Amino acid sequence: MFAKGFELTIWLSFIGIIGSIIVGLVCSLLQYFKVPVFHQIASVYVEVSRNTPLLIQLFFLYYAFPVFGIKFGAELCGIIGLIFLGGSYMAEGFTGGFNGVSKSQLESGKAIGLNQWQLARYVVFPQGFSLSVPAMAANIIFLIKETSIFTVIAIPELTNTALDLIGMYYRSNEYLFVLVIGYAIILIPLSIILTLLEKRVRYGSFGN
Amino acid sequence: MAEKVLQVAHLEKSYRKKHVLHDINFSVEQGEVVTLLGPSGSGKSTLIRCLNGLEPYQKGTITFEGKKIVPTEKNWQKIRQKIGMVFQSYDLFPNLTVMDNILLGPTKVQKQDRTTARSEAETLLKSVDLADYANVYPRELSGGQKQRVAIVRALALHPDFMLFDEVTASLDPEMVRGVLTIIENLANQENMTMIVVTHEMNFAKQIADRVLFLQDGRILEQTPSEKFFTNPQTDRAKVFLDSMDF
Amino acid sequence: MAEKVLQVAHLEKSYRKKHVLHDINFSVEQGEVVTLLGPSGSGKSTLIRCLNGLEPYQKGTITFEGKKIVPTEKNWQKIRQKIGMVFQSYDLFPNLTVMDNILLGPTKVQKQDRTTARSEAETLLKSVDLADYANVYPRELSGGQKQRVAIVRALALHPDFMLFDEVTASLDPEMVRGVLTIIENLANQENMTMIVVTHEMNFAKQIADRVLFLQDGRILEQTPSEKFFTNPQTDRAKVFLDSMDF
Amino acid sequence: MAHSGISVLFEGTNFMRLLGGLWVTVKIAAVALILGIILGVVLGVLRTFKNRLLRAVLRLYLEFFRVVPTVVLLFLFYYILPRQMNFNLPADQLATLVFALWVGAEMSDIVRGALISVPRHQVESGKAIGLSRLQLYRYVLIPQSISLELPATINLATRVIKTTSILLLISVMDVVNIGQQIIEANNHTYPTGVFWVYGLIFLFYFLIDYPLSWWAKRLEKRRLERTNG
Amino acid sequence: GNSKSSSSNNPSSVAQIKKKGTIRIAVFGDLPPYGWVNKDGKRVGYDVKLAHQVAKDLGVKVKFVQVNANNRVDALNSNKVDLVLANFTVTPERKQVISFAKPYMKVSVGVVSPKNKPITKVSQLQNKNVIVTKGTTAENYFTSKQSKVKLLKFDSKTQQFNALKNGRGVALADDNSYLYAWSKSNPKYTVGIKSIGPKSYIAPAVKKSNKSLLNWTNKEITKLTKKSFFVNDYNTELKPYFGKEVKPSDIVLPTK
Ligand SMILES: Nc1ncnc2c1ncn2[C@@H]1O[C@H](COP(=O)(O)OP(=O)(O)OP(=O)(O)O)[C@@H](O)[C@H]1O
Ligand SMILES: Nc1ncnc2c1ncn2[C@@H]1O[C@H](COP(=O)(O)OP(=O)(O)OP(=O)(O)O)[C@@H](O)[C@H]1O
Ligand SMILES: [Mg+2]
Ligand SMILES: [Mg+2]
Repeated sequence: MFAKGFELTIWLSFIGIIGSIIVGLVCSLLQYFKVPVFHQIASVYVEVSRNTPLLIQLFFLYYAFPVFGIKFGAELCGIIGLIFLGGSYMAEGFTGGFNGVSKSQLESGKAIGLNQWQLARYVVFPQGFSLSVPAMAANIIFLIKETSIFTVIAIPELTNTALDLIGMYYRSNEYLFVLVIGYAIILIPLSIILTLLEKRVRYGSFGN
Repeated sequence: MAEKVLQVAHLEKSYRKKHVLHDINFSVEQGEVVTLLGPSGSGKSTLIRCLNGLEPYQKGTITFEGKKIVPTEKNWQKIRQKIGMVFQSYDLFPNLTVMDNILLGPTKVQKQDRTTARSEAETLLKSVDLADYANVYPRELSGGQKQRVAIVRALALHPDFMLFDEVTASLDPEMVRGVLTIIENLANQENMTMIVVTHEMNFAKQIADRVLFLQDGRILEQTPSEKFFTNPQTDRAKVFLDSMDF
Repeated sequence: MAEKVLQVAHLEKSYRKKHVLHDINFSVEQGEVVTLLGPSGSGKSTLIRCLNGLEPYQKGTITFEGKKIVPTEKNWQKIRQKIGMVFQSYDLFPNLTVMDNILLGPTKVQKQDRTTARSEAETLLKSVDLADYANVYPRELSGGQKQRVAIVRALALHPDFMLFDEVTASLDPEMVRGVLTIIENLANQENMTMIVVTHEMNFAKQIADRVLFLQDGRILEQTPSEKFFTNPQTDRAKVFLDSMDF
Repeated sequence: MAHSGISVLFEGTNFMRLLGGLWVTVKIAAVALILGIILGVVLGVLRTFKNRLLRAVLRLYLEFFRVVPTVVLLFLFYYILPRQMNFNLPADQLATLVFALWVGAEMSDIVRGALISVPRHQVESGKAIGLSRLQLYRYVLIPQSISLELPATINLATRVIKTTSILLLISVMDVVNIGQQIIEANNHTYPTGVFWVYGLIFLFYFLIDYPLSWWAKRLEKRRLERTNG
Repeated sequence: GNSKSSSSNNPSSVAQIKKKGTIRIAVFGDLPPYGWVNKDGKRVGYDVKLAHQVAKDLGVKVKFVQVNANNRVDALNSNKVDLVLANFTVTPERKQVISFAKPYMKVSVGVVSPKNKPITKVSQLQNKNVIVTKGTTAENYFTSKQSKVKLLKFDSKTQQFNALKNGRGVALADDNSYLYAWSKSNPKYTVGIKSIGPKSYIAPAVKKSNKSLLNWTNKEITKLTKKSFFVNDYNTELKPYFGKEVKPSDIVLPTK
């Protein structure tokens, strides 16, 4: 049972993270290029999503939406919820990266005649992405941990499985221990990989 | 009379509430080298940045090669290919190699053929003694080397006009000379039209045809170089020159 | 023979694998002004930082006022009250006013009485023409003003010895003179013992009793000032001096 | 259908009860933040010391609270502490404790990050005028790091407030739990009540967190303007 | 706390409870009509009424601790509560970890489903989603006896009933007694399977080592049964919520 929960946690996190990166990227691009109307929509979305708990977002999706005839399966709800939440975090990360590109870099770009698109393509995006890697790493870990909240909509991921087993067999210590180990197995190696990546990216383009 | 490449008339510029340029009027002729001198905060950088469209200005006109510039970002973008600019902070793109830094403008903006552009870039790099550094990233260069690449990057677009803003100010003293020599060559041998902001008085003396002396955002005097350094027209300029050597 | 305030013997220093100071030997007498010259990266800053315990060194000894320094952080902390140091980056504490910057050392470290310390600080501020700036925060000062406050902050501890590391390197040219004048007064009128690192050759000429010329972490020559500037002993120093004016 | 739904909020004492639940939520978050921040500042300072063992231990503490999801932390403390350590607390105090320890861990990282990003030459100028290590922290490092820490701390606060929503899992009578009671008690009279109750809770969280996020962003922007300008 | 002497090591002994003047009782908060919170914010229901009576007879105040089905055991073992009165079904597995007093109610697992797609036989459930709450006898029954049925497992009663209304499963399995009540207030649903699996009993539960409270509770249940407390409780708390198909004898144990 734990193996299944483990697999499901990884799988849902994976889709959620990929989706969040895509949504985040789209939002930050809409904001960067100030696409009329859409960039305001993106800003509202980011604020709503960042300032409300995933748990309530999920309750809404899972329990309240069907009252109006909109119904998704539990896993789909989980993924939508995670992407809804993660998208805004990723968007903030990318936007932070883009804004972090120094003014003097933008000016040297302009000085050699780059237009707005070229400036974005050759200067802002490559440098901004590297700058946003630390934020992205933090977000990835954050999102994986947030999948533990899926337990409230009956998705049998790690936490749900552990709580279920505790409810049936009453061996809390053992199951909780396995649960912590489960998250450690996913997150510790990931955290190490991301730290290394972060270092490489930083030295790669900005080391002096 | 030689052709006027650049004319500035009644230029006024404020940052929010701070008025930093007052009624600036001057022009630059083909092949002329103008140096902009003045105390810190007098508006030299601001003026030179206005000439490249990096700062919006509130009043006045800039005429480049006979055409009055309508100051939209689009227009400026075209003009910037003809007016090269090099800054104090050698801002090479850290994510690109030296060669890619140089080729970005010619190939992406001017759509030049990549092989021709490259061979030309190599010639330019050789002329600044950096032939071996084409495939290196900026972080591996010294400050003086970076600044020379920045100059090459601007020249690769074949500008008609160059703007230099204190390009040696953040270099180690021993690195300064190499960079200045290159600008000196451009001025004296290639006859490039240019405006140079500098604090190196000896250098200014050697390359300038004319000196514009700025103080508190106003042009206090416009004097031919020989005359300015021996006999400045205003007392303020005299004090300024005195303070420049201990 | 005058008393030796500082003696450095067989000093060796590496940053991880990079050996930057090799067998450094010299001494400074009471009231003597030593200037440290040398190309960028030759180890001037490293050496001067070792003398204040800001960098650990691997071998050799430093003797200050007759006592060999046992290089623990605790010992250095005491000695630093007697050896004042001013850096290139005018590092006032941005969270404190000018007066509080100056008083921090005397009142917190030396536990001097606050009113006496304050009145003395006022005298010092007046001597550098900043009497009106006591209650201002550093961000409101110009670079030259900041650097003068930094000097006052070091002097407020009544050091026996001062170290100056390129204190004018990041100043606007017009600001340089004010700062140098203060150091010159300290040297010539107050007879402060000091080691000065600078790139301003004219200034070095005027204050130095002796020049130490560093190259690649070694002392290439130690020459009395008059002799060094007219007739340096080594070729490398000659080249160096030549490169310093355009 | 919807017209009747919203009145579930005003039936009986429902609205007041939700507000009461919100108060429990806010109280837990606030107390946890205060305790956690104090803890975090101390640990953050300790983490800048050179002592390797100390640093390793504190790092381990941080990583544990980072890696384990808060839900799991709550269960760990809820189930295991009382039995293994004979240490028992009511659910809301326990939640406060867990959150405070978690805040302490996150805060220690924020404080450490801010301390080590105070420019090195500030430390050196401090040393050069003879400041001891304690004085260096007291007069130079801590005051200067505050503007850097503040936005991150506010953001942490918004996260803590959001995370209180999971307290229902350990039976704390927080706003979400009371919401569930109300939904259940009224479910036949107000079939769409679930929408309105969760909607109101959603709004509550947004109303608390949004101003905080906004404040953090503004502080951060000002700080950047000051350092660049 | 530190080590205490072995007699006071049991904080839930009758003596300790009387000394503290409060008994901590675990109840449900979202399970009408057994343990729930009404619109005035008051805890009410069949179990809650029993809890008040128990406290009264002990001569102490009552402090309610709201639990979900899956943390009833741990609430006892982690010393969060002294007594569980949360519709706790007696099972052999549970008996190993806690102690049950004499039962005060009987139940078995029932299955509720929409009237328009009623489930009347267990075989209809094969490979379908059935909603349960974690840690209930219904979950246990289906997990061990009906492995072909897919279970959706929730933490609380609110969540499970909402899930059924949202059509997340074809049916919901739980103790039949709540299903009767729930289906009365949700007339679109019917308890199509009234009883599957073994008949079982609901009883108060205490910590395994807590002999003192166990004995007391046993006596209390016997006494209350004799006094027809449970029939009264049924009539005031349950009857209004049940349909006509339920009789007191389906729920309350006979007075012996
Ligand atoms: N972005 C800005 N916003 C507001 N004021 C500015 C800005 N940039 C410059 N200024 C002000 O405009 C005035 C002119 O500045 P400018 O940088 O043009 O002087 P400068 O002559 O180049 O000085 P320096 O020799 O120090 O480079 C100064 O008072 C400066 O404070
Ligand atoms: N923290 C450090 N880690 C490693 N190497 C260093 C460090 N600081 C300085 N170095 C190296 O030590 C050598 C001496 O540096 P130092 O700063 O002392 O030179 P300097 O003479 O003061 O130069 P400048 O005139 O540029 O200030 C250089 O090669 C430098 O790269
Ligand atoms: Mg300037
Ligand atoms: Mg140096």
